[in-house]
Amino acid sequence: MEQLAFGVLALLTLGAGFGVITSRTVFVSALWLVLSFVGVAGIYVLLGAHFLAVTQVLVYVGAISVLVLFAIMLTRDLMAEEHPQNKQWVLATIVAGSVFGTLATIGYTTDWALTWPRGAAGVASTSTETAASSGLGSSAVEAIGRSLMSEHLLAFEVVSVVLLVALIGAIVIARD
Amino acid sequence: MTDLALIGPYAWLIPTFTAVAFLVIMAQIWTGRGNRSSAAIAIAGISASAVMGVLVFLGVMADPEGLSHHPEVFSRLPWLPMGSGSLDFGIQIDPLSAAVTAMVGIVCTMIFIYASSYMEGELKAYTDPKTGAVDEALGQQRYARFFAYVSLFATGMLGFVLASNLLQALVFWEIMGLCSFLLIGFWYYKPSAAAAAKKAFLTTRIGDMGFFVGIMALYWAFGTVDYDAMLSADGVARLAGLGNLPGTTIPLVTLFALLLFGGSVGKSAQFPLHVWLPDAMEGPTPVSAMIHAATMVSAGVFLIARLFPVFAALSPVDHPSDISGAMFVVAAIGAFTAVFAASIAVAQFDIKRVLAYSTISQLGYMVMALGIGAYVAAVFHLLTHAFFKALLFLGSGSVIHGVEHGFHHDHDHGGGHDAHPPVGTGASTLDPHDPQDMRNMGGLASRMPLTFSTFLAGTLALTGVPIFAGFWSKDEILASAFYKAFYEGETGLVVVVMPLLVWLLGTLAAFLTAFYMSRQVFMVFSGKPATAGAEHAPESAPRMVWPLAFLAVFAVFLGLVGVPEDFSILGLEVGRLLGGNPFHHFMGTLSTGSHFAAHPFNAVPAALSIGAAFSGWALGYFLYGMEPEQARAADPLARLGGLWRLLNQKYYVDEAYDATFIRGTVGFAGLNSLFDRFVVDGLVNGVSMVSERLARANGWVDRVLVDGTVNLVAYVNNEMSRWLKYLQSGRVQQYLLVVFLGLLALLMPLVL
Amino acid sequence: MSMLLQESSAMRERLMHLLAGVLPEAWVGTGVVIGMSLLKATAIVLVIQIGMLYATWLERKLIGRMQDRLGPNRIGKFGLLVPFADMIKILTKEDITPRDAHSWVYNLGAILILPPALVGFAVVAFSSTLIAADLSVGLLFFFAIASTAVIPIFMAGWGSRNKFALIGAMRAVAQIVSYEIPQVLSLVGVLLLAGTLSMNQLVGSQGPLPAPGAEGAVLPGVWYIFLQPIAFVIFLLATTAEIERTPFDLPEAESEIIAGYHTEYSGIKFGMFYLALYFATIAAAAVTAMIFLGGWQPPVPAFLIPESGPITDFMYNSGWLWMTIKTVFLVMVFMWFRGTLPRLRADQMMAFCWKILVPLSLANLLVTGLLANLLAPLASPMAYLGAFVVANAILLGITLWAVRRWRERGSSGDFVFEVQPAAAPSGVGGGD
Amino acid sequence: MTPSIPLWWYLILAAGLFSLGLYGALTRRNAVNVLMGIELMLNGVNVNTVALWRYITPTAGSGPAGAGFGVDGQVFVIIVIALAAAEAAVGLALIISIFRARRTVELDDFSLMRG
Repeated sequence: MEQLAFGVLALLTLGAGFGVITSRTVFVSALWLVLSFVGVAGIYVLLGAHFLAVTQVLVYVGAISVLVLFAIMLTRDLMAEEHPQNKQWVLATIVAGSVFGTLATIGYTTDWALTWPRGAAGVASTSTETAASSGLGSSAVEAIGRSLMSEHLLAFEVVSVVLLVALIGAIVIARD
Repeated sequence: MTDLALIGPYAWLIPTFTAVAFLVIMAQIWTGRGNRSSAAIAIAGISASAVMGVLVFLGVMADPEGLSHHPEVFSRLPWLPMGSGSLDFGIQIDPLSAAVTAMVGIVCTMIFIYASSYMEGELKAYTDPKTGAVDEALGQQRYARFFAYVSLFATGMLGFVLASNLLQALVFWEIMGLCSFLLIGFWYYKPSAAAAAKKAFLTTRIGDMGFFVGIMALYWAFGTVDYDAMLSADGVARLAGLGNLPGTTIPLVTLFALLLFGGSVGKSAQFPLHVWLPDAMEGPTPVSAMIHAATMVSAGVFLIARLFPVFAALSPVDHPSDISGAMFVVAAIGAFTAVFAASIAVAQFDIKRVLAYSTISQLGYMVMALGIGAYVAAVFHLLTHAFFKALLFLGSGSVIHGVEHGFHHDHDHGGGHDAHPPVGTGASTLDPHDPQDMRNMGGLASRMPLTFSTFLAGTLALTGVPIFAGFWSKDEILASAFYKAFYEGETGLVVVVMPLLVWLLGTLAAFLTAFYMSRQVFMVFSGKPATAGAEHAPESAPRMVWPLAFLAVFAVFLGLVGVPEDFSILGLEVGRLLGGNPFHHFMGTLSTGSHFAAHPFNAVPAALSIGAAFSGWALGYFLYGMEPEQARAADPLARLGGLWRLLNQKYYVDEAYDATFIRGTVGFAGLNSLFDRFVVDGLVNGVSMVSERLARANGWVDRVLVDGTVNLVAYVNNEMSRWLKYLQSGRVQQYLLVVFLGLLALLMPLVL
Repeated sequence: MSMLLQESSAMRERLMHLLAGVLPEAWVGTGVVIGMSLLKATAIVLVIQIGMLYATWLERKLIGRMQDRLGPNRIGKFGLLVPFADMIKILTKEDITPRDAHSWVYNLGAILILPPALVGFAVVAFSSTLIAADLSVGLLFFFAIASTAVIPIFMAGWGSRNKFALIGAMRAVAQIVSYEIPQVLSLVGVLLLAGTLSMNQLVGSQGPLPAPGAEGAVLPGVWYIFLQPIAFVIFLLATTAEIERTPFDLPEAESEIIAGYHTEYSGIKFGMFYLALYFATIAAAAVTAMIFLGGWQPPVPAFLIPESGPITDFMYNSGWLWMTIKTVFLVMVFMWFRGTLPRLRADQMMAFCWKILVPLSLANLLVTGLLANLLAPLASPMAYLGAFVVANAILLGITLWAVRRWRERGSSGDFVFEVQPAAAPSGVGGGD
Repeated sequence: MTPSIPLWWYLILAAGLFSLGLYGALTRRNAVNVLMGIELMLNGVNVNTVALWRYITPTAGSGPAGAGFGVDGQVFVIIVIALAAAEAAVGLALIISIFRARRTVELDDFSLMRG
């Protein structure tokens, strides 16, 4: 069952990603992008990070894609199809391909010190009961909130400031 | 009696009041609305401080010994956190600081009130002496500025007295230095005033350098400059245990003490550095009064008194008054200064100058008293002297005021009175319009009765005529010197000869004091007026006279708090009234816990000093009182010839300094310039000539070899860059590509 | 439908037997899960479908009455069959795809417009037991889904290759993205008080009856509309904008841009948008009811509910009834808006969002946070109520005062809705 | 949920996303497209993070006891997402302003810095 779900989602994600980089129309590739975002959200669900999934949808699908689409609307003559790739696409294919090869090999050959499925202390059974009291599944919201407000407070604050700066900066830059 | 626990926590207000006054007046000036009200503000500030000071003083009376032993430090706040502890900013309250604070408060209040009337000349439109341009407002601004300065001055003194550690003390000490500079040079458009200000500043600066170095040395050696850490019994013990200066037999503590003493030598104008004080007369008279009586010069003595345990560190605790090396120096300088200055005062004509030298000699008195360990007597004299010297200065100011008005009244030649006061040189050459020259006065007793009576009271006090304040304090100093010399069992040069010396010189100084003061009184007040100015001199305004009267009361009666218990009837009476020798009881304990035994009264020194005083008066009357007119016309002492000139020219000290230091510096500079011109320049030229030759040689090398190489390099670069420039395409994506190529180069080894 | 969900366990058994015959062992579990989800979904969609049909009918009736008309009254009694007639009409229309349109995007847009509106219902609790998926992030989930609605709109606008469609899409997206901010911000206050994101817990926290799995009655135990009136108003307005209903229906402003992003659509594709609009309306109404009007909670104070007995049972089982009533009421409120309020100008719409709603919701959040902290010790509903009502009243007062000041200064007249014949397309003067 | 999926599946998926994004960022002419590529790369990284958290350090950030599942991985990803949002906003703003100035978003035309 899970393999099935993963297969579908992986196919969705990667296929959409492929669409992003190949489609001749910017708008369409933006749509592909949205699709692959959704796929990633699904992957998060598989990994038991429901809150992340929701966030992914909210932020990437709901916000970033909209930004992208707006940018397209504001910068393109709309239906224009152009030759999407520039001259260095051959070299790029090699580089990207070998990066993928490297990462994949590393990911596959490395003997990861897995604590799950073998299960670390207290993690062995990840049924919904234990999950309810933990950072797993959809009940992670509270845990995440506490963590953000306690041990990751600094990062939290810094990111907030960065967001504020980006907000103001974007307005200043884009204002004519 | 107020309770110190109640009043103490608010003691920080004492310097704050005046500081606030200063700030307010400054604000007035900046906003251009300084005027009479400024004086009111200043007076309000200082009188508030005075009231607080008196309250604190009363509070201290509850338990003087205890407080002397363990001074209370109120409103500590960490100020300079350094290394181990932090240097706290605190208000230290013990009998010494309390008494001096009260004195300063009262005297300064009087001076301020006096000044508010005395300085009114400033209120007139200000005419620039050089350009003659008239500024309506500036006069008022200057009037306000004066009171701002004096307020700050008072702040400095009060803060200094109440400071709880040396560094804090130094801060306020320097504030005082600044203010003295500003005030002495208040009429900066008078070259003499400007010069005097500079002189005062620089001279005291020499002493301050010693003071500052002393503080740093103390901190280095001792780790703290907090009074209560430094002056407590064990603190002093540690100081004494510091050992000797490496390679010498001089104990470190003695060295520190002497360095710190340098500060007081500067501030209270002891012998080598006394020269600034007489010139400080260039400032407005109230300022002179402040500097001489209440603040500046007392600060120096106060410093020694405050640090007395350090000076006495090497003498046994039960005998804090034994003379240590440091104290020996102090005593010597003090004694010398006392006689030295007194002798100069004898031959001065400028009324204020006489008083100035008298101040110096009185300070010498205090210093030498401290030097022989007569701590109580010294402080006692410090207090009494502050009152009657302030009285005398204000009195002289009132006299000058009057005489000047007399001149104006006689024939109105322009200018305000003190706005352009003629320079009181006091030189033997007589300027018939100098309102400060005693030879232009005379017969003022009838014309300025109040001034006369108060001035007389001050003089009697100063000359140590019995019953008057000065007598008791001065006599106590002489008495304790005498007692040390003959009754305390120790032997040895330092311990016996020094007190003896001090006693003899002190008596001599007392005689001289009586003489020159009587001379002054007779020259100024007796006989017929010498000039029109004296002829028409009116009595001063009440706001100037009443402070005199007030101070006169103190000048007369303050001494009674220090009457020796076993002094004949009076002492017993006072003792019965105030309980023993109240001042001695009040001041007699040190922060080390050691107590000064009050010496039993001895008739010999008392008789001698009384004798000296009266003989001084007698001589004065004989020379000047019989027919003052011709005494004014030709000073009888002039018959002394050379000695007279020597005294009149103040032993040519200034000239000596001029000849040695200043000329010396100039001459040295000239020498240097010669050296420059011939030796250095010669060298330089030679070098340049040689290097020119070399350069010619180099030139050839340059042209052929170096340039060749350079051009070659340039050429190579050029050719290379012609090819390499294609690498920088300005295409972000290309760069990114390269970046990831590099990344791959790093990652590949991991997989392969 | 309630049957369907409540007996879902029995259903699962039956389904498993049924599948066991067809599928290999390994896949049965999967099949059951998928099957059950499908069944649930179908059930929901059916109900919503019917609800939607009669929502259209209701809207016509209401608007008709408001405009002194009878509204539909021919087909069937009270025109009850009109919706079906419409459906038939729409289905039988020709299905056009413009020649220059980007056919994929164009058609996909029409299809994808539905899911965002529908999926939201997954977390809607029709009663304490009647909820498809009681996610503990339910609320967030709802808004995440709702926020994806902009994508199909964009697709429609861009795909149909029509200036008006594009402009409509841009407007719609700008509006939706902007109004999401006050919408969510106004909720944060409520979440602060409720301390949960799960719909059921949220509802349970504001009524006499506890939510299943929640121990005891949870504070504050009052409908949040009383605790957060200002938040409610903000949320209602923002939601109206989110679902592009009047007065925020600029994207379809027929007098300016024909029909906005679905100008080019006809037949069932247009029907899709039509459906989506009403689905969104109902969903919004349902969520609003759950957040602010205490969802399936009976509108009776706790002390009126006895320990046991028929009344209690009724109260516990009649959640769906209350929920339906409240939802319908809110739907009618939306329609009432449409019947009365004129359409805003684009700039007014934006200014209203950014210059009034956002600051106000931030202020409300601040106040709520402060109060929630201060009142934490005294944990009685009444205390909460009093304090919050007062606070909100003050806040409202300040806001109105500020708005008036701005109007007087005219510094930001752009969100002052005075009559502007030139620009106000509906020709009706605005009332603020 | 029983872990029937080996970790490396996720890792390879992440690698794929990353490489696709990289290719896009490297080759697309349109600046907006490049930005999309970067977003894809970020997503790849996020997937990687979450997977590794889930499989290797699931208990990280679950409080002192270390019992139950932690949230560190998720928190990191959330932070990354926030940064991605900021980056997208600024980047697109830049693109728009550049477009205003140059009437183009072709990266190849932005080569003022060519040597």
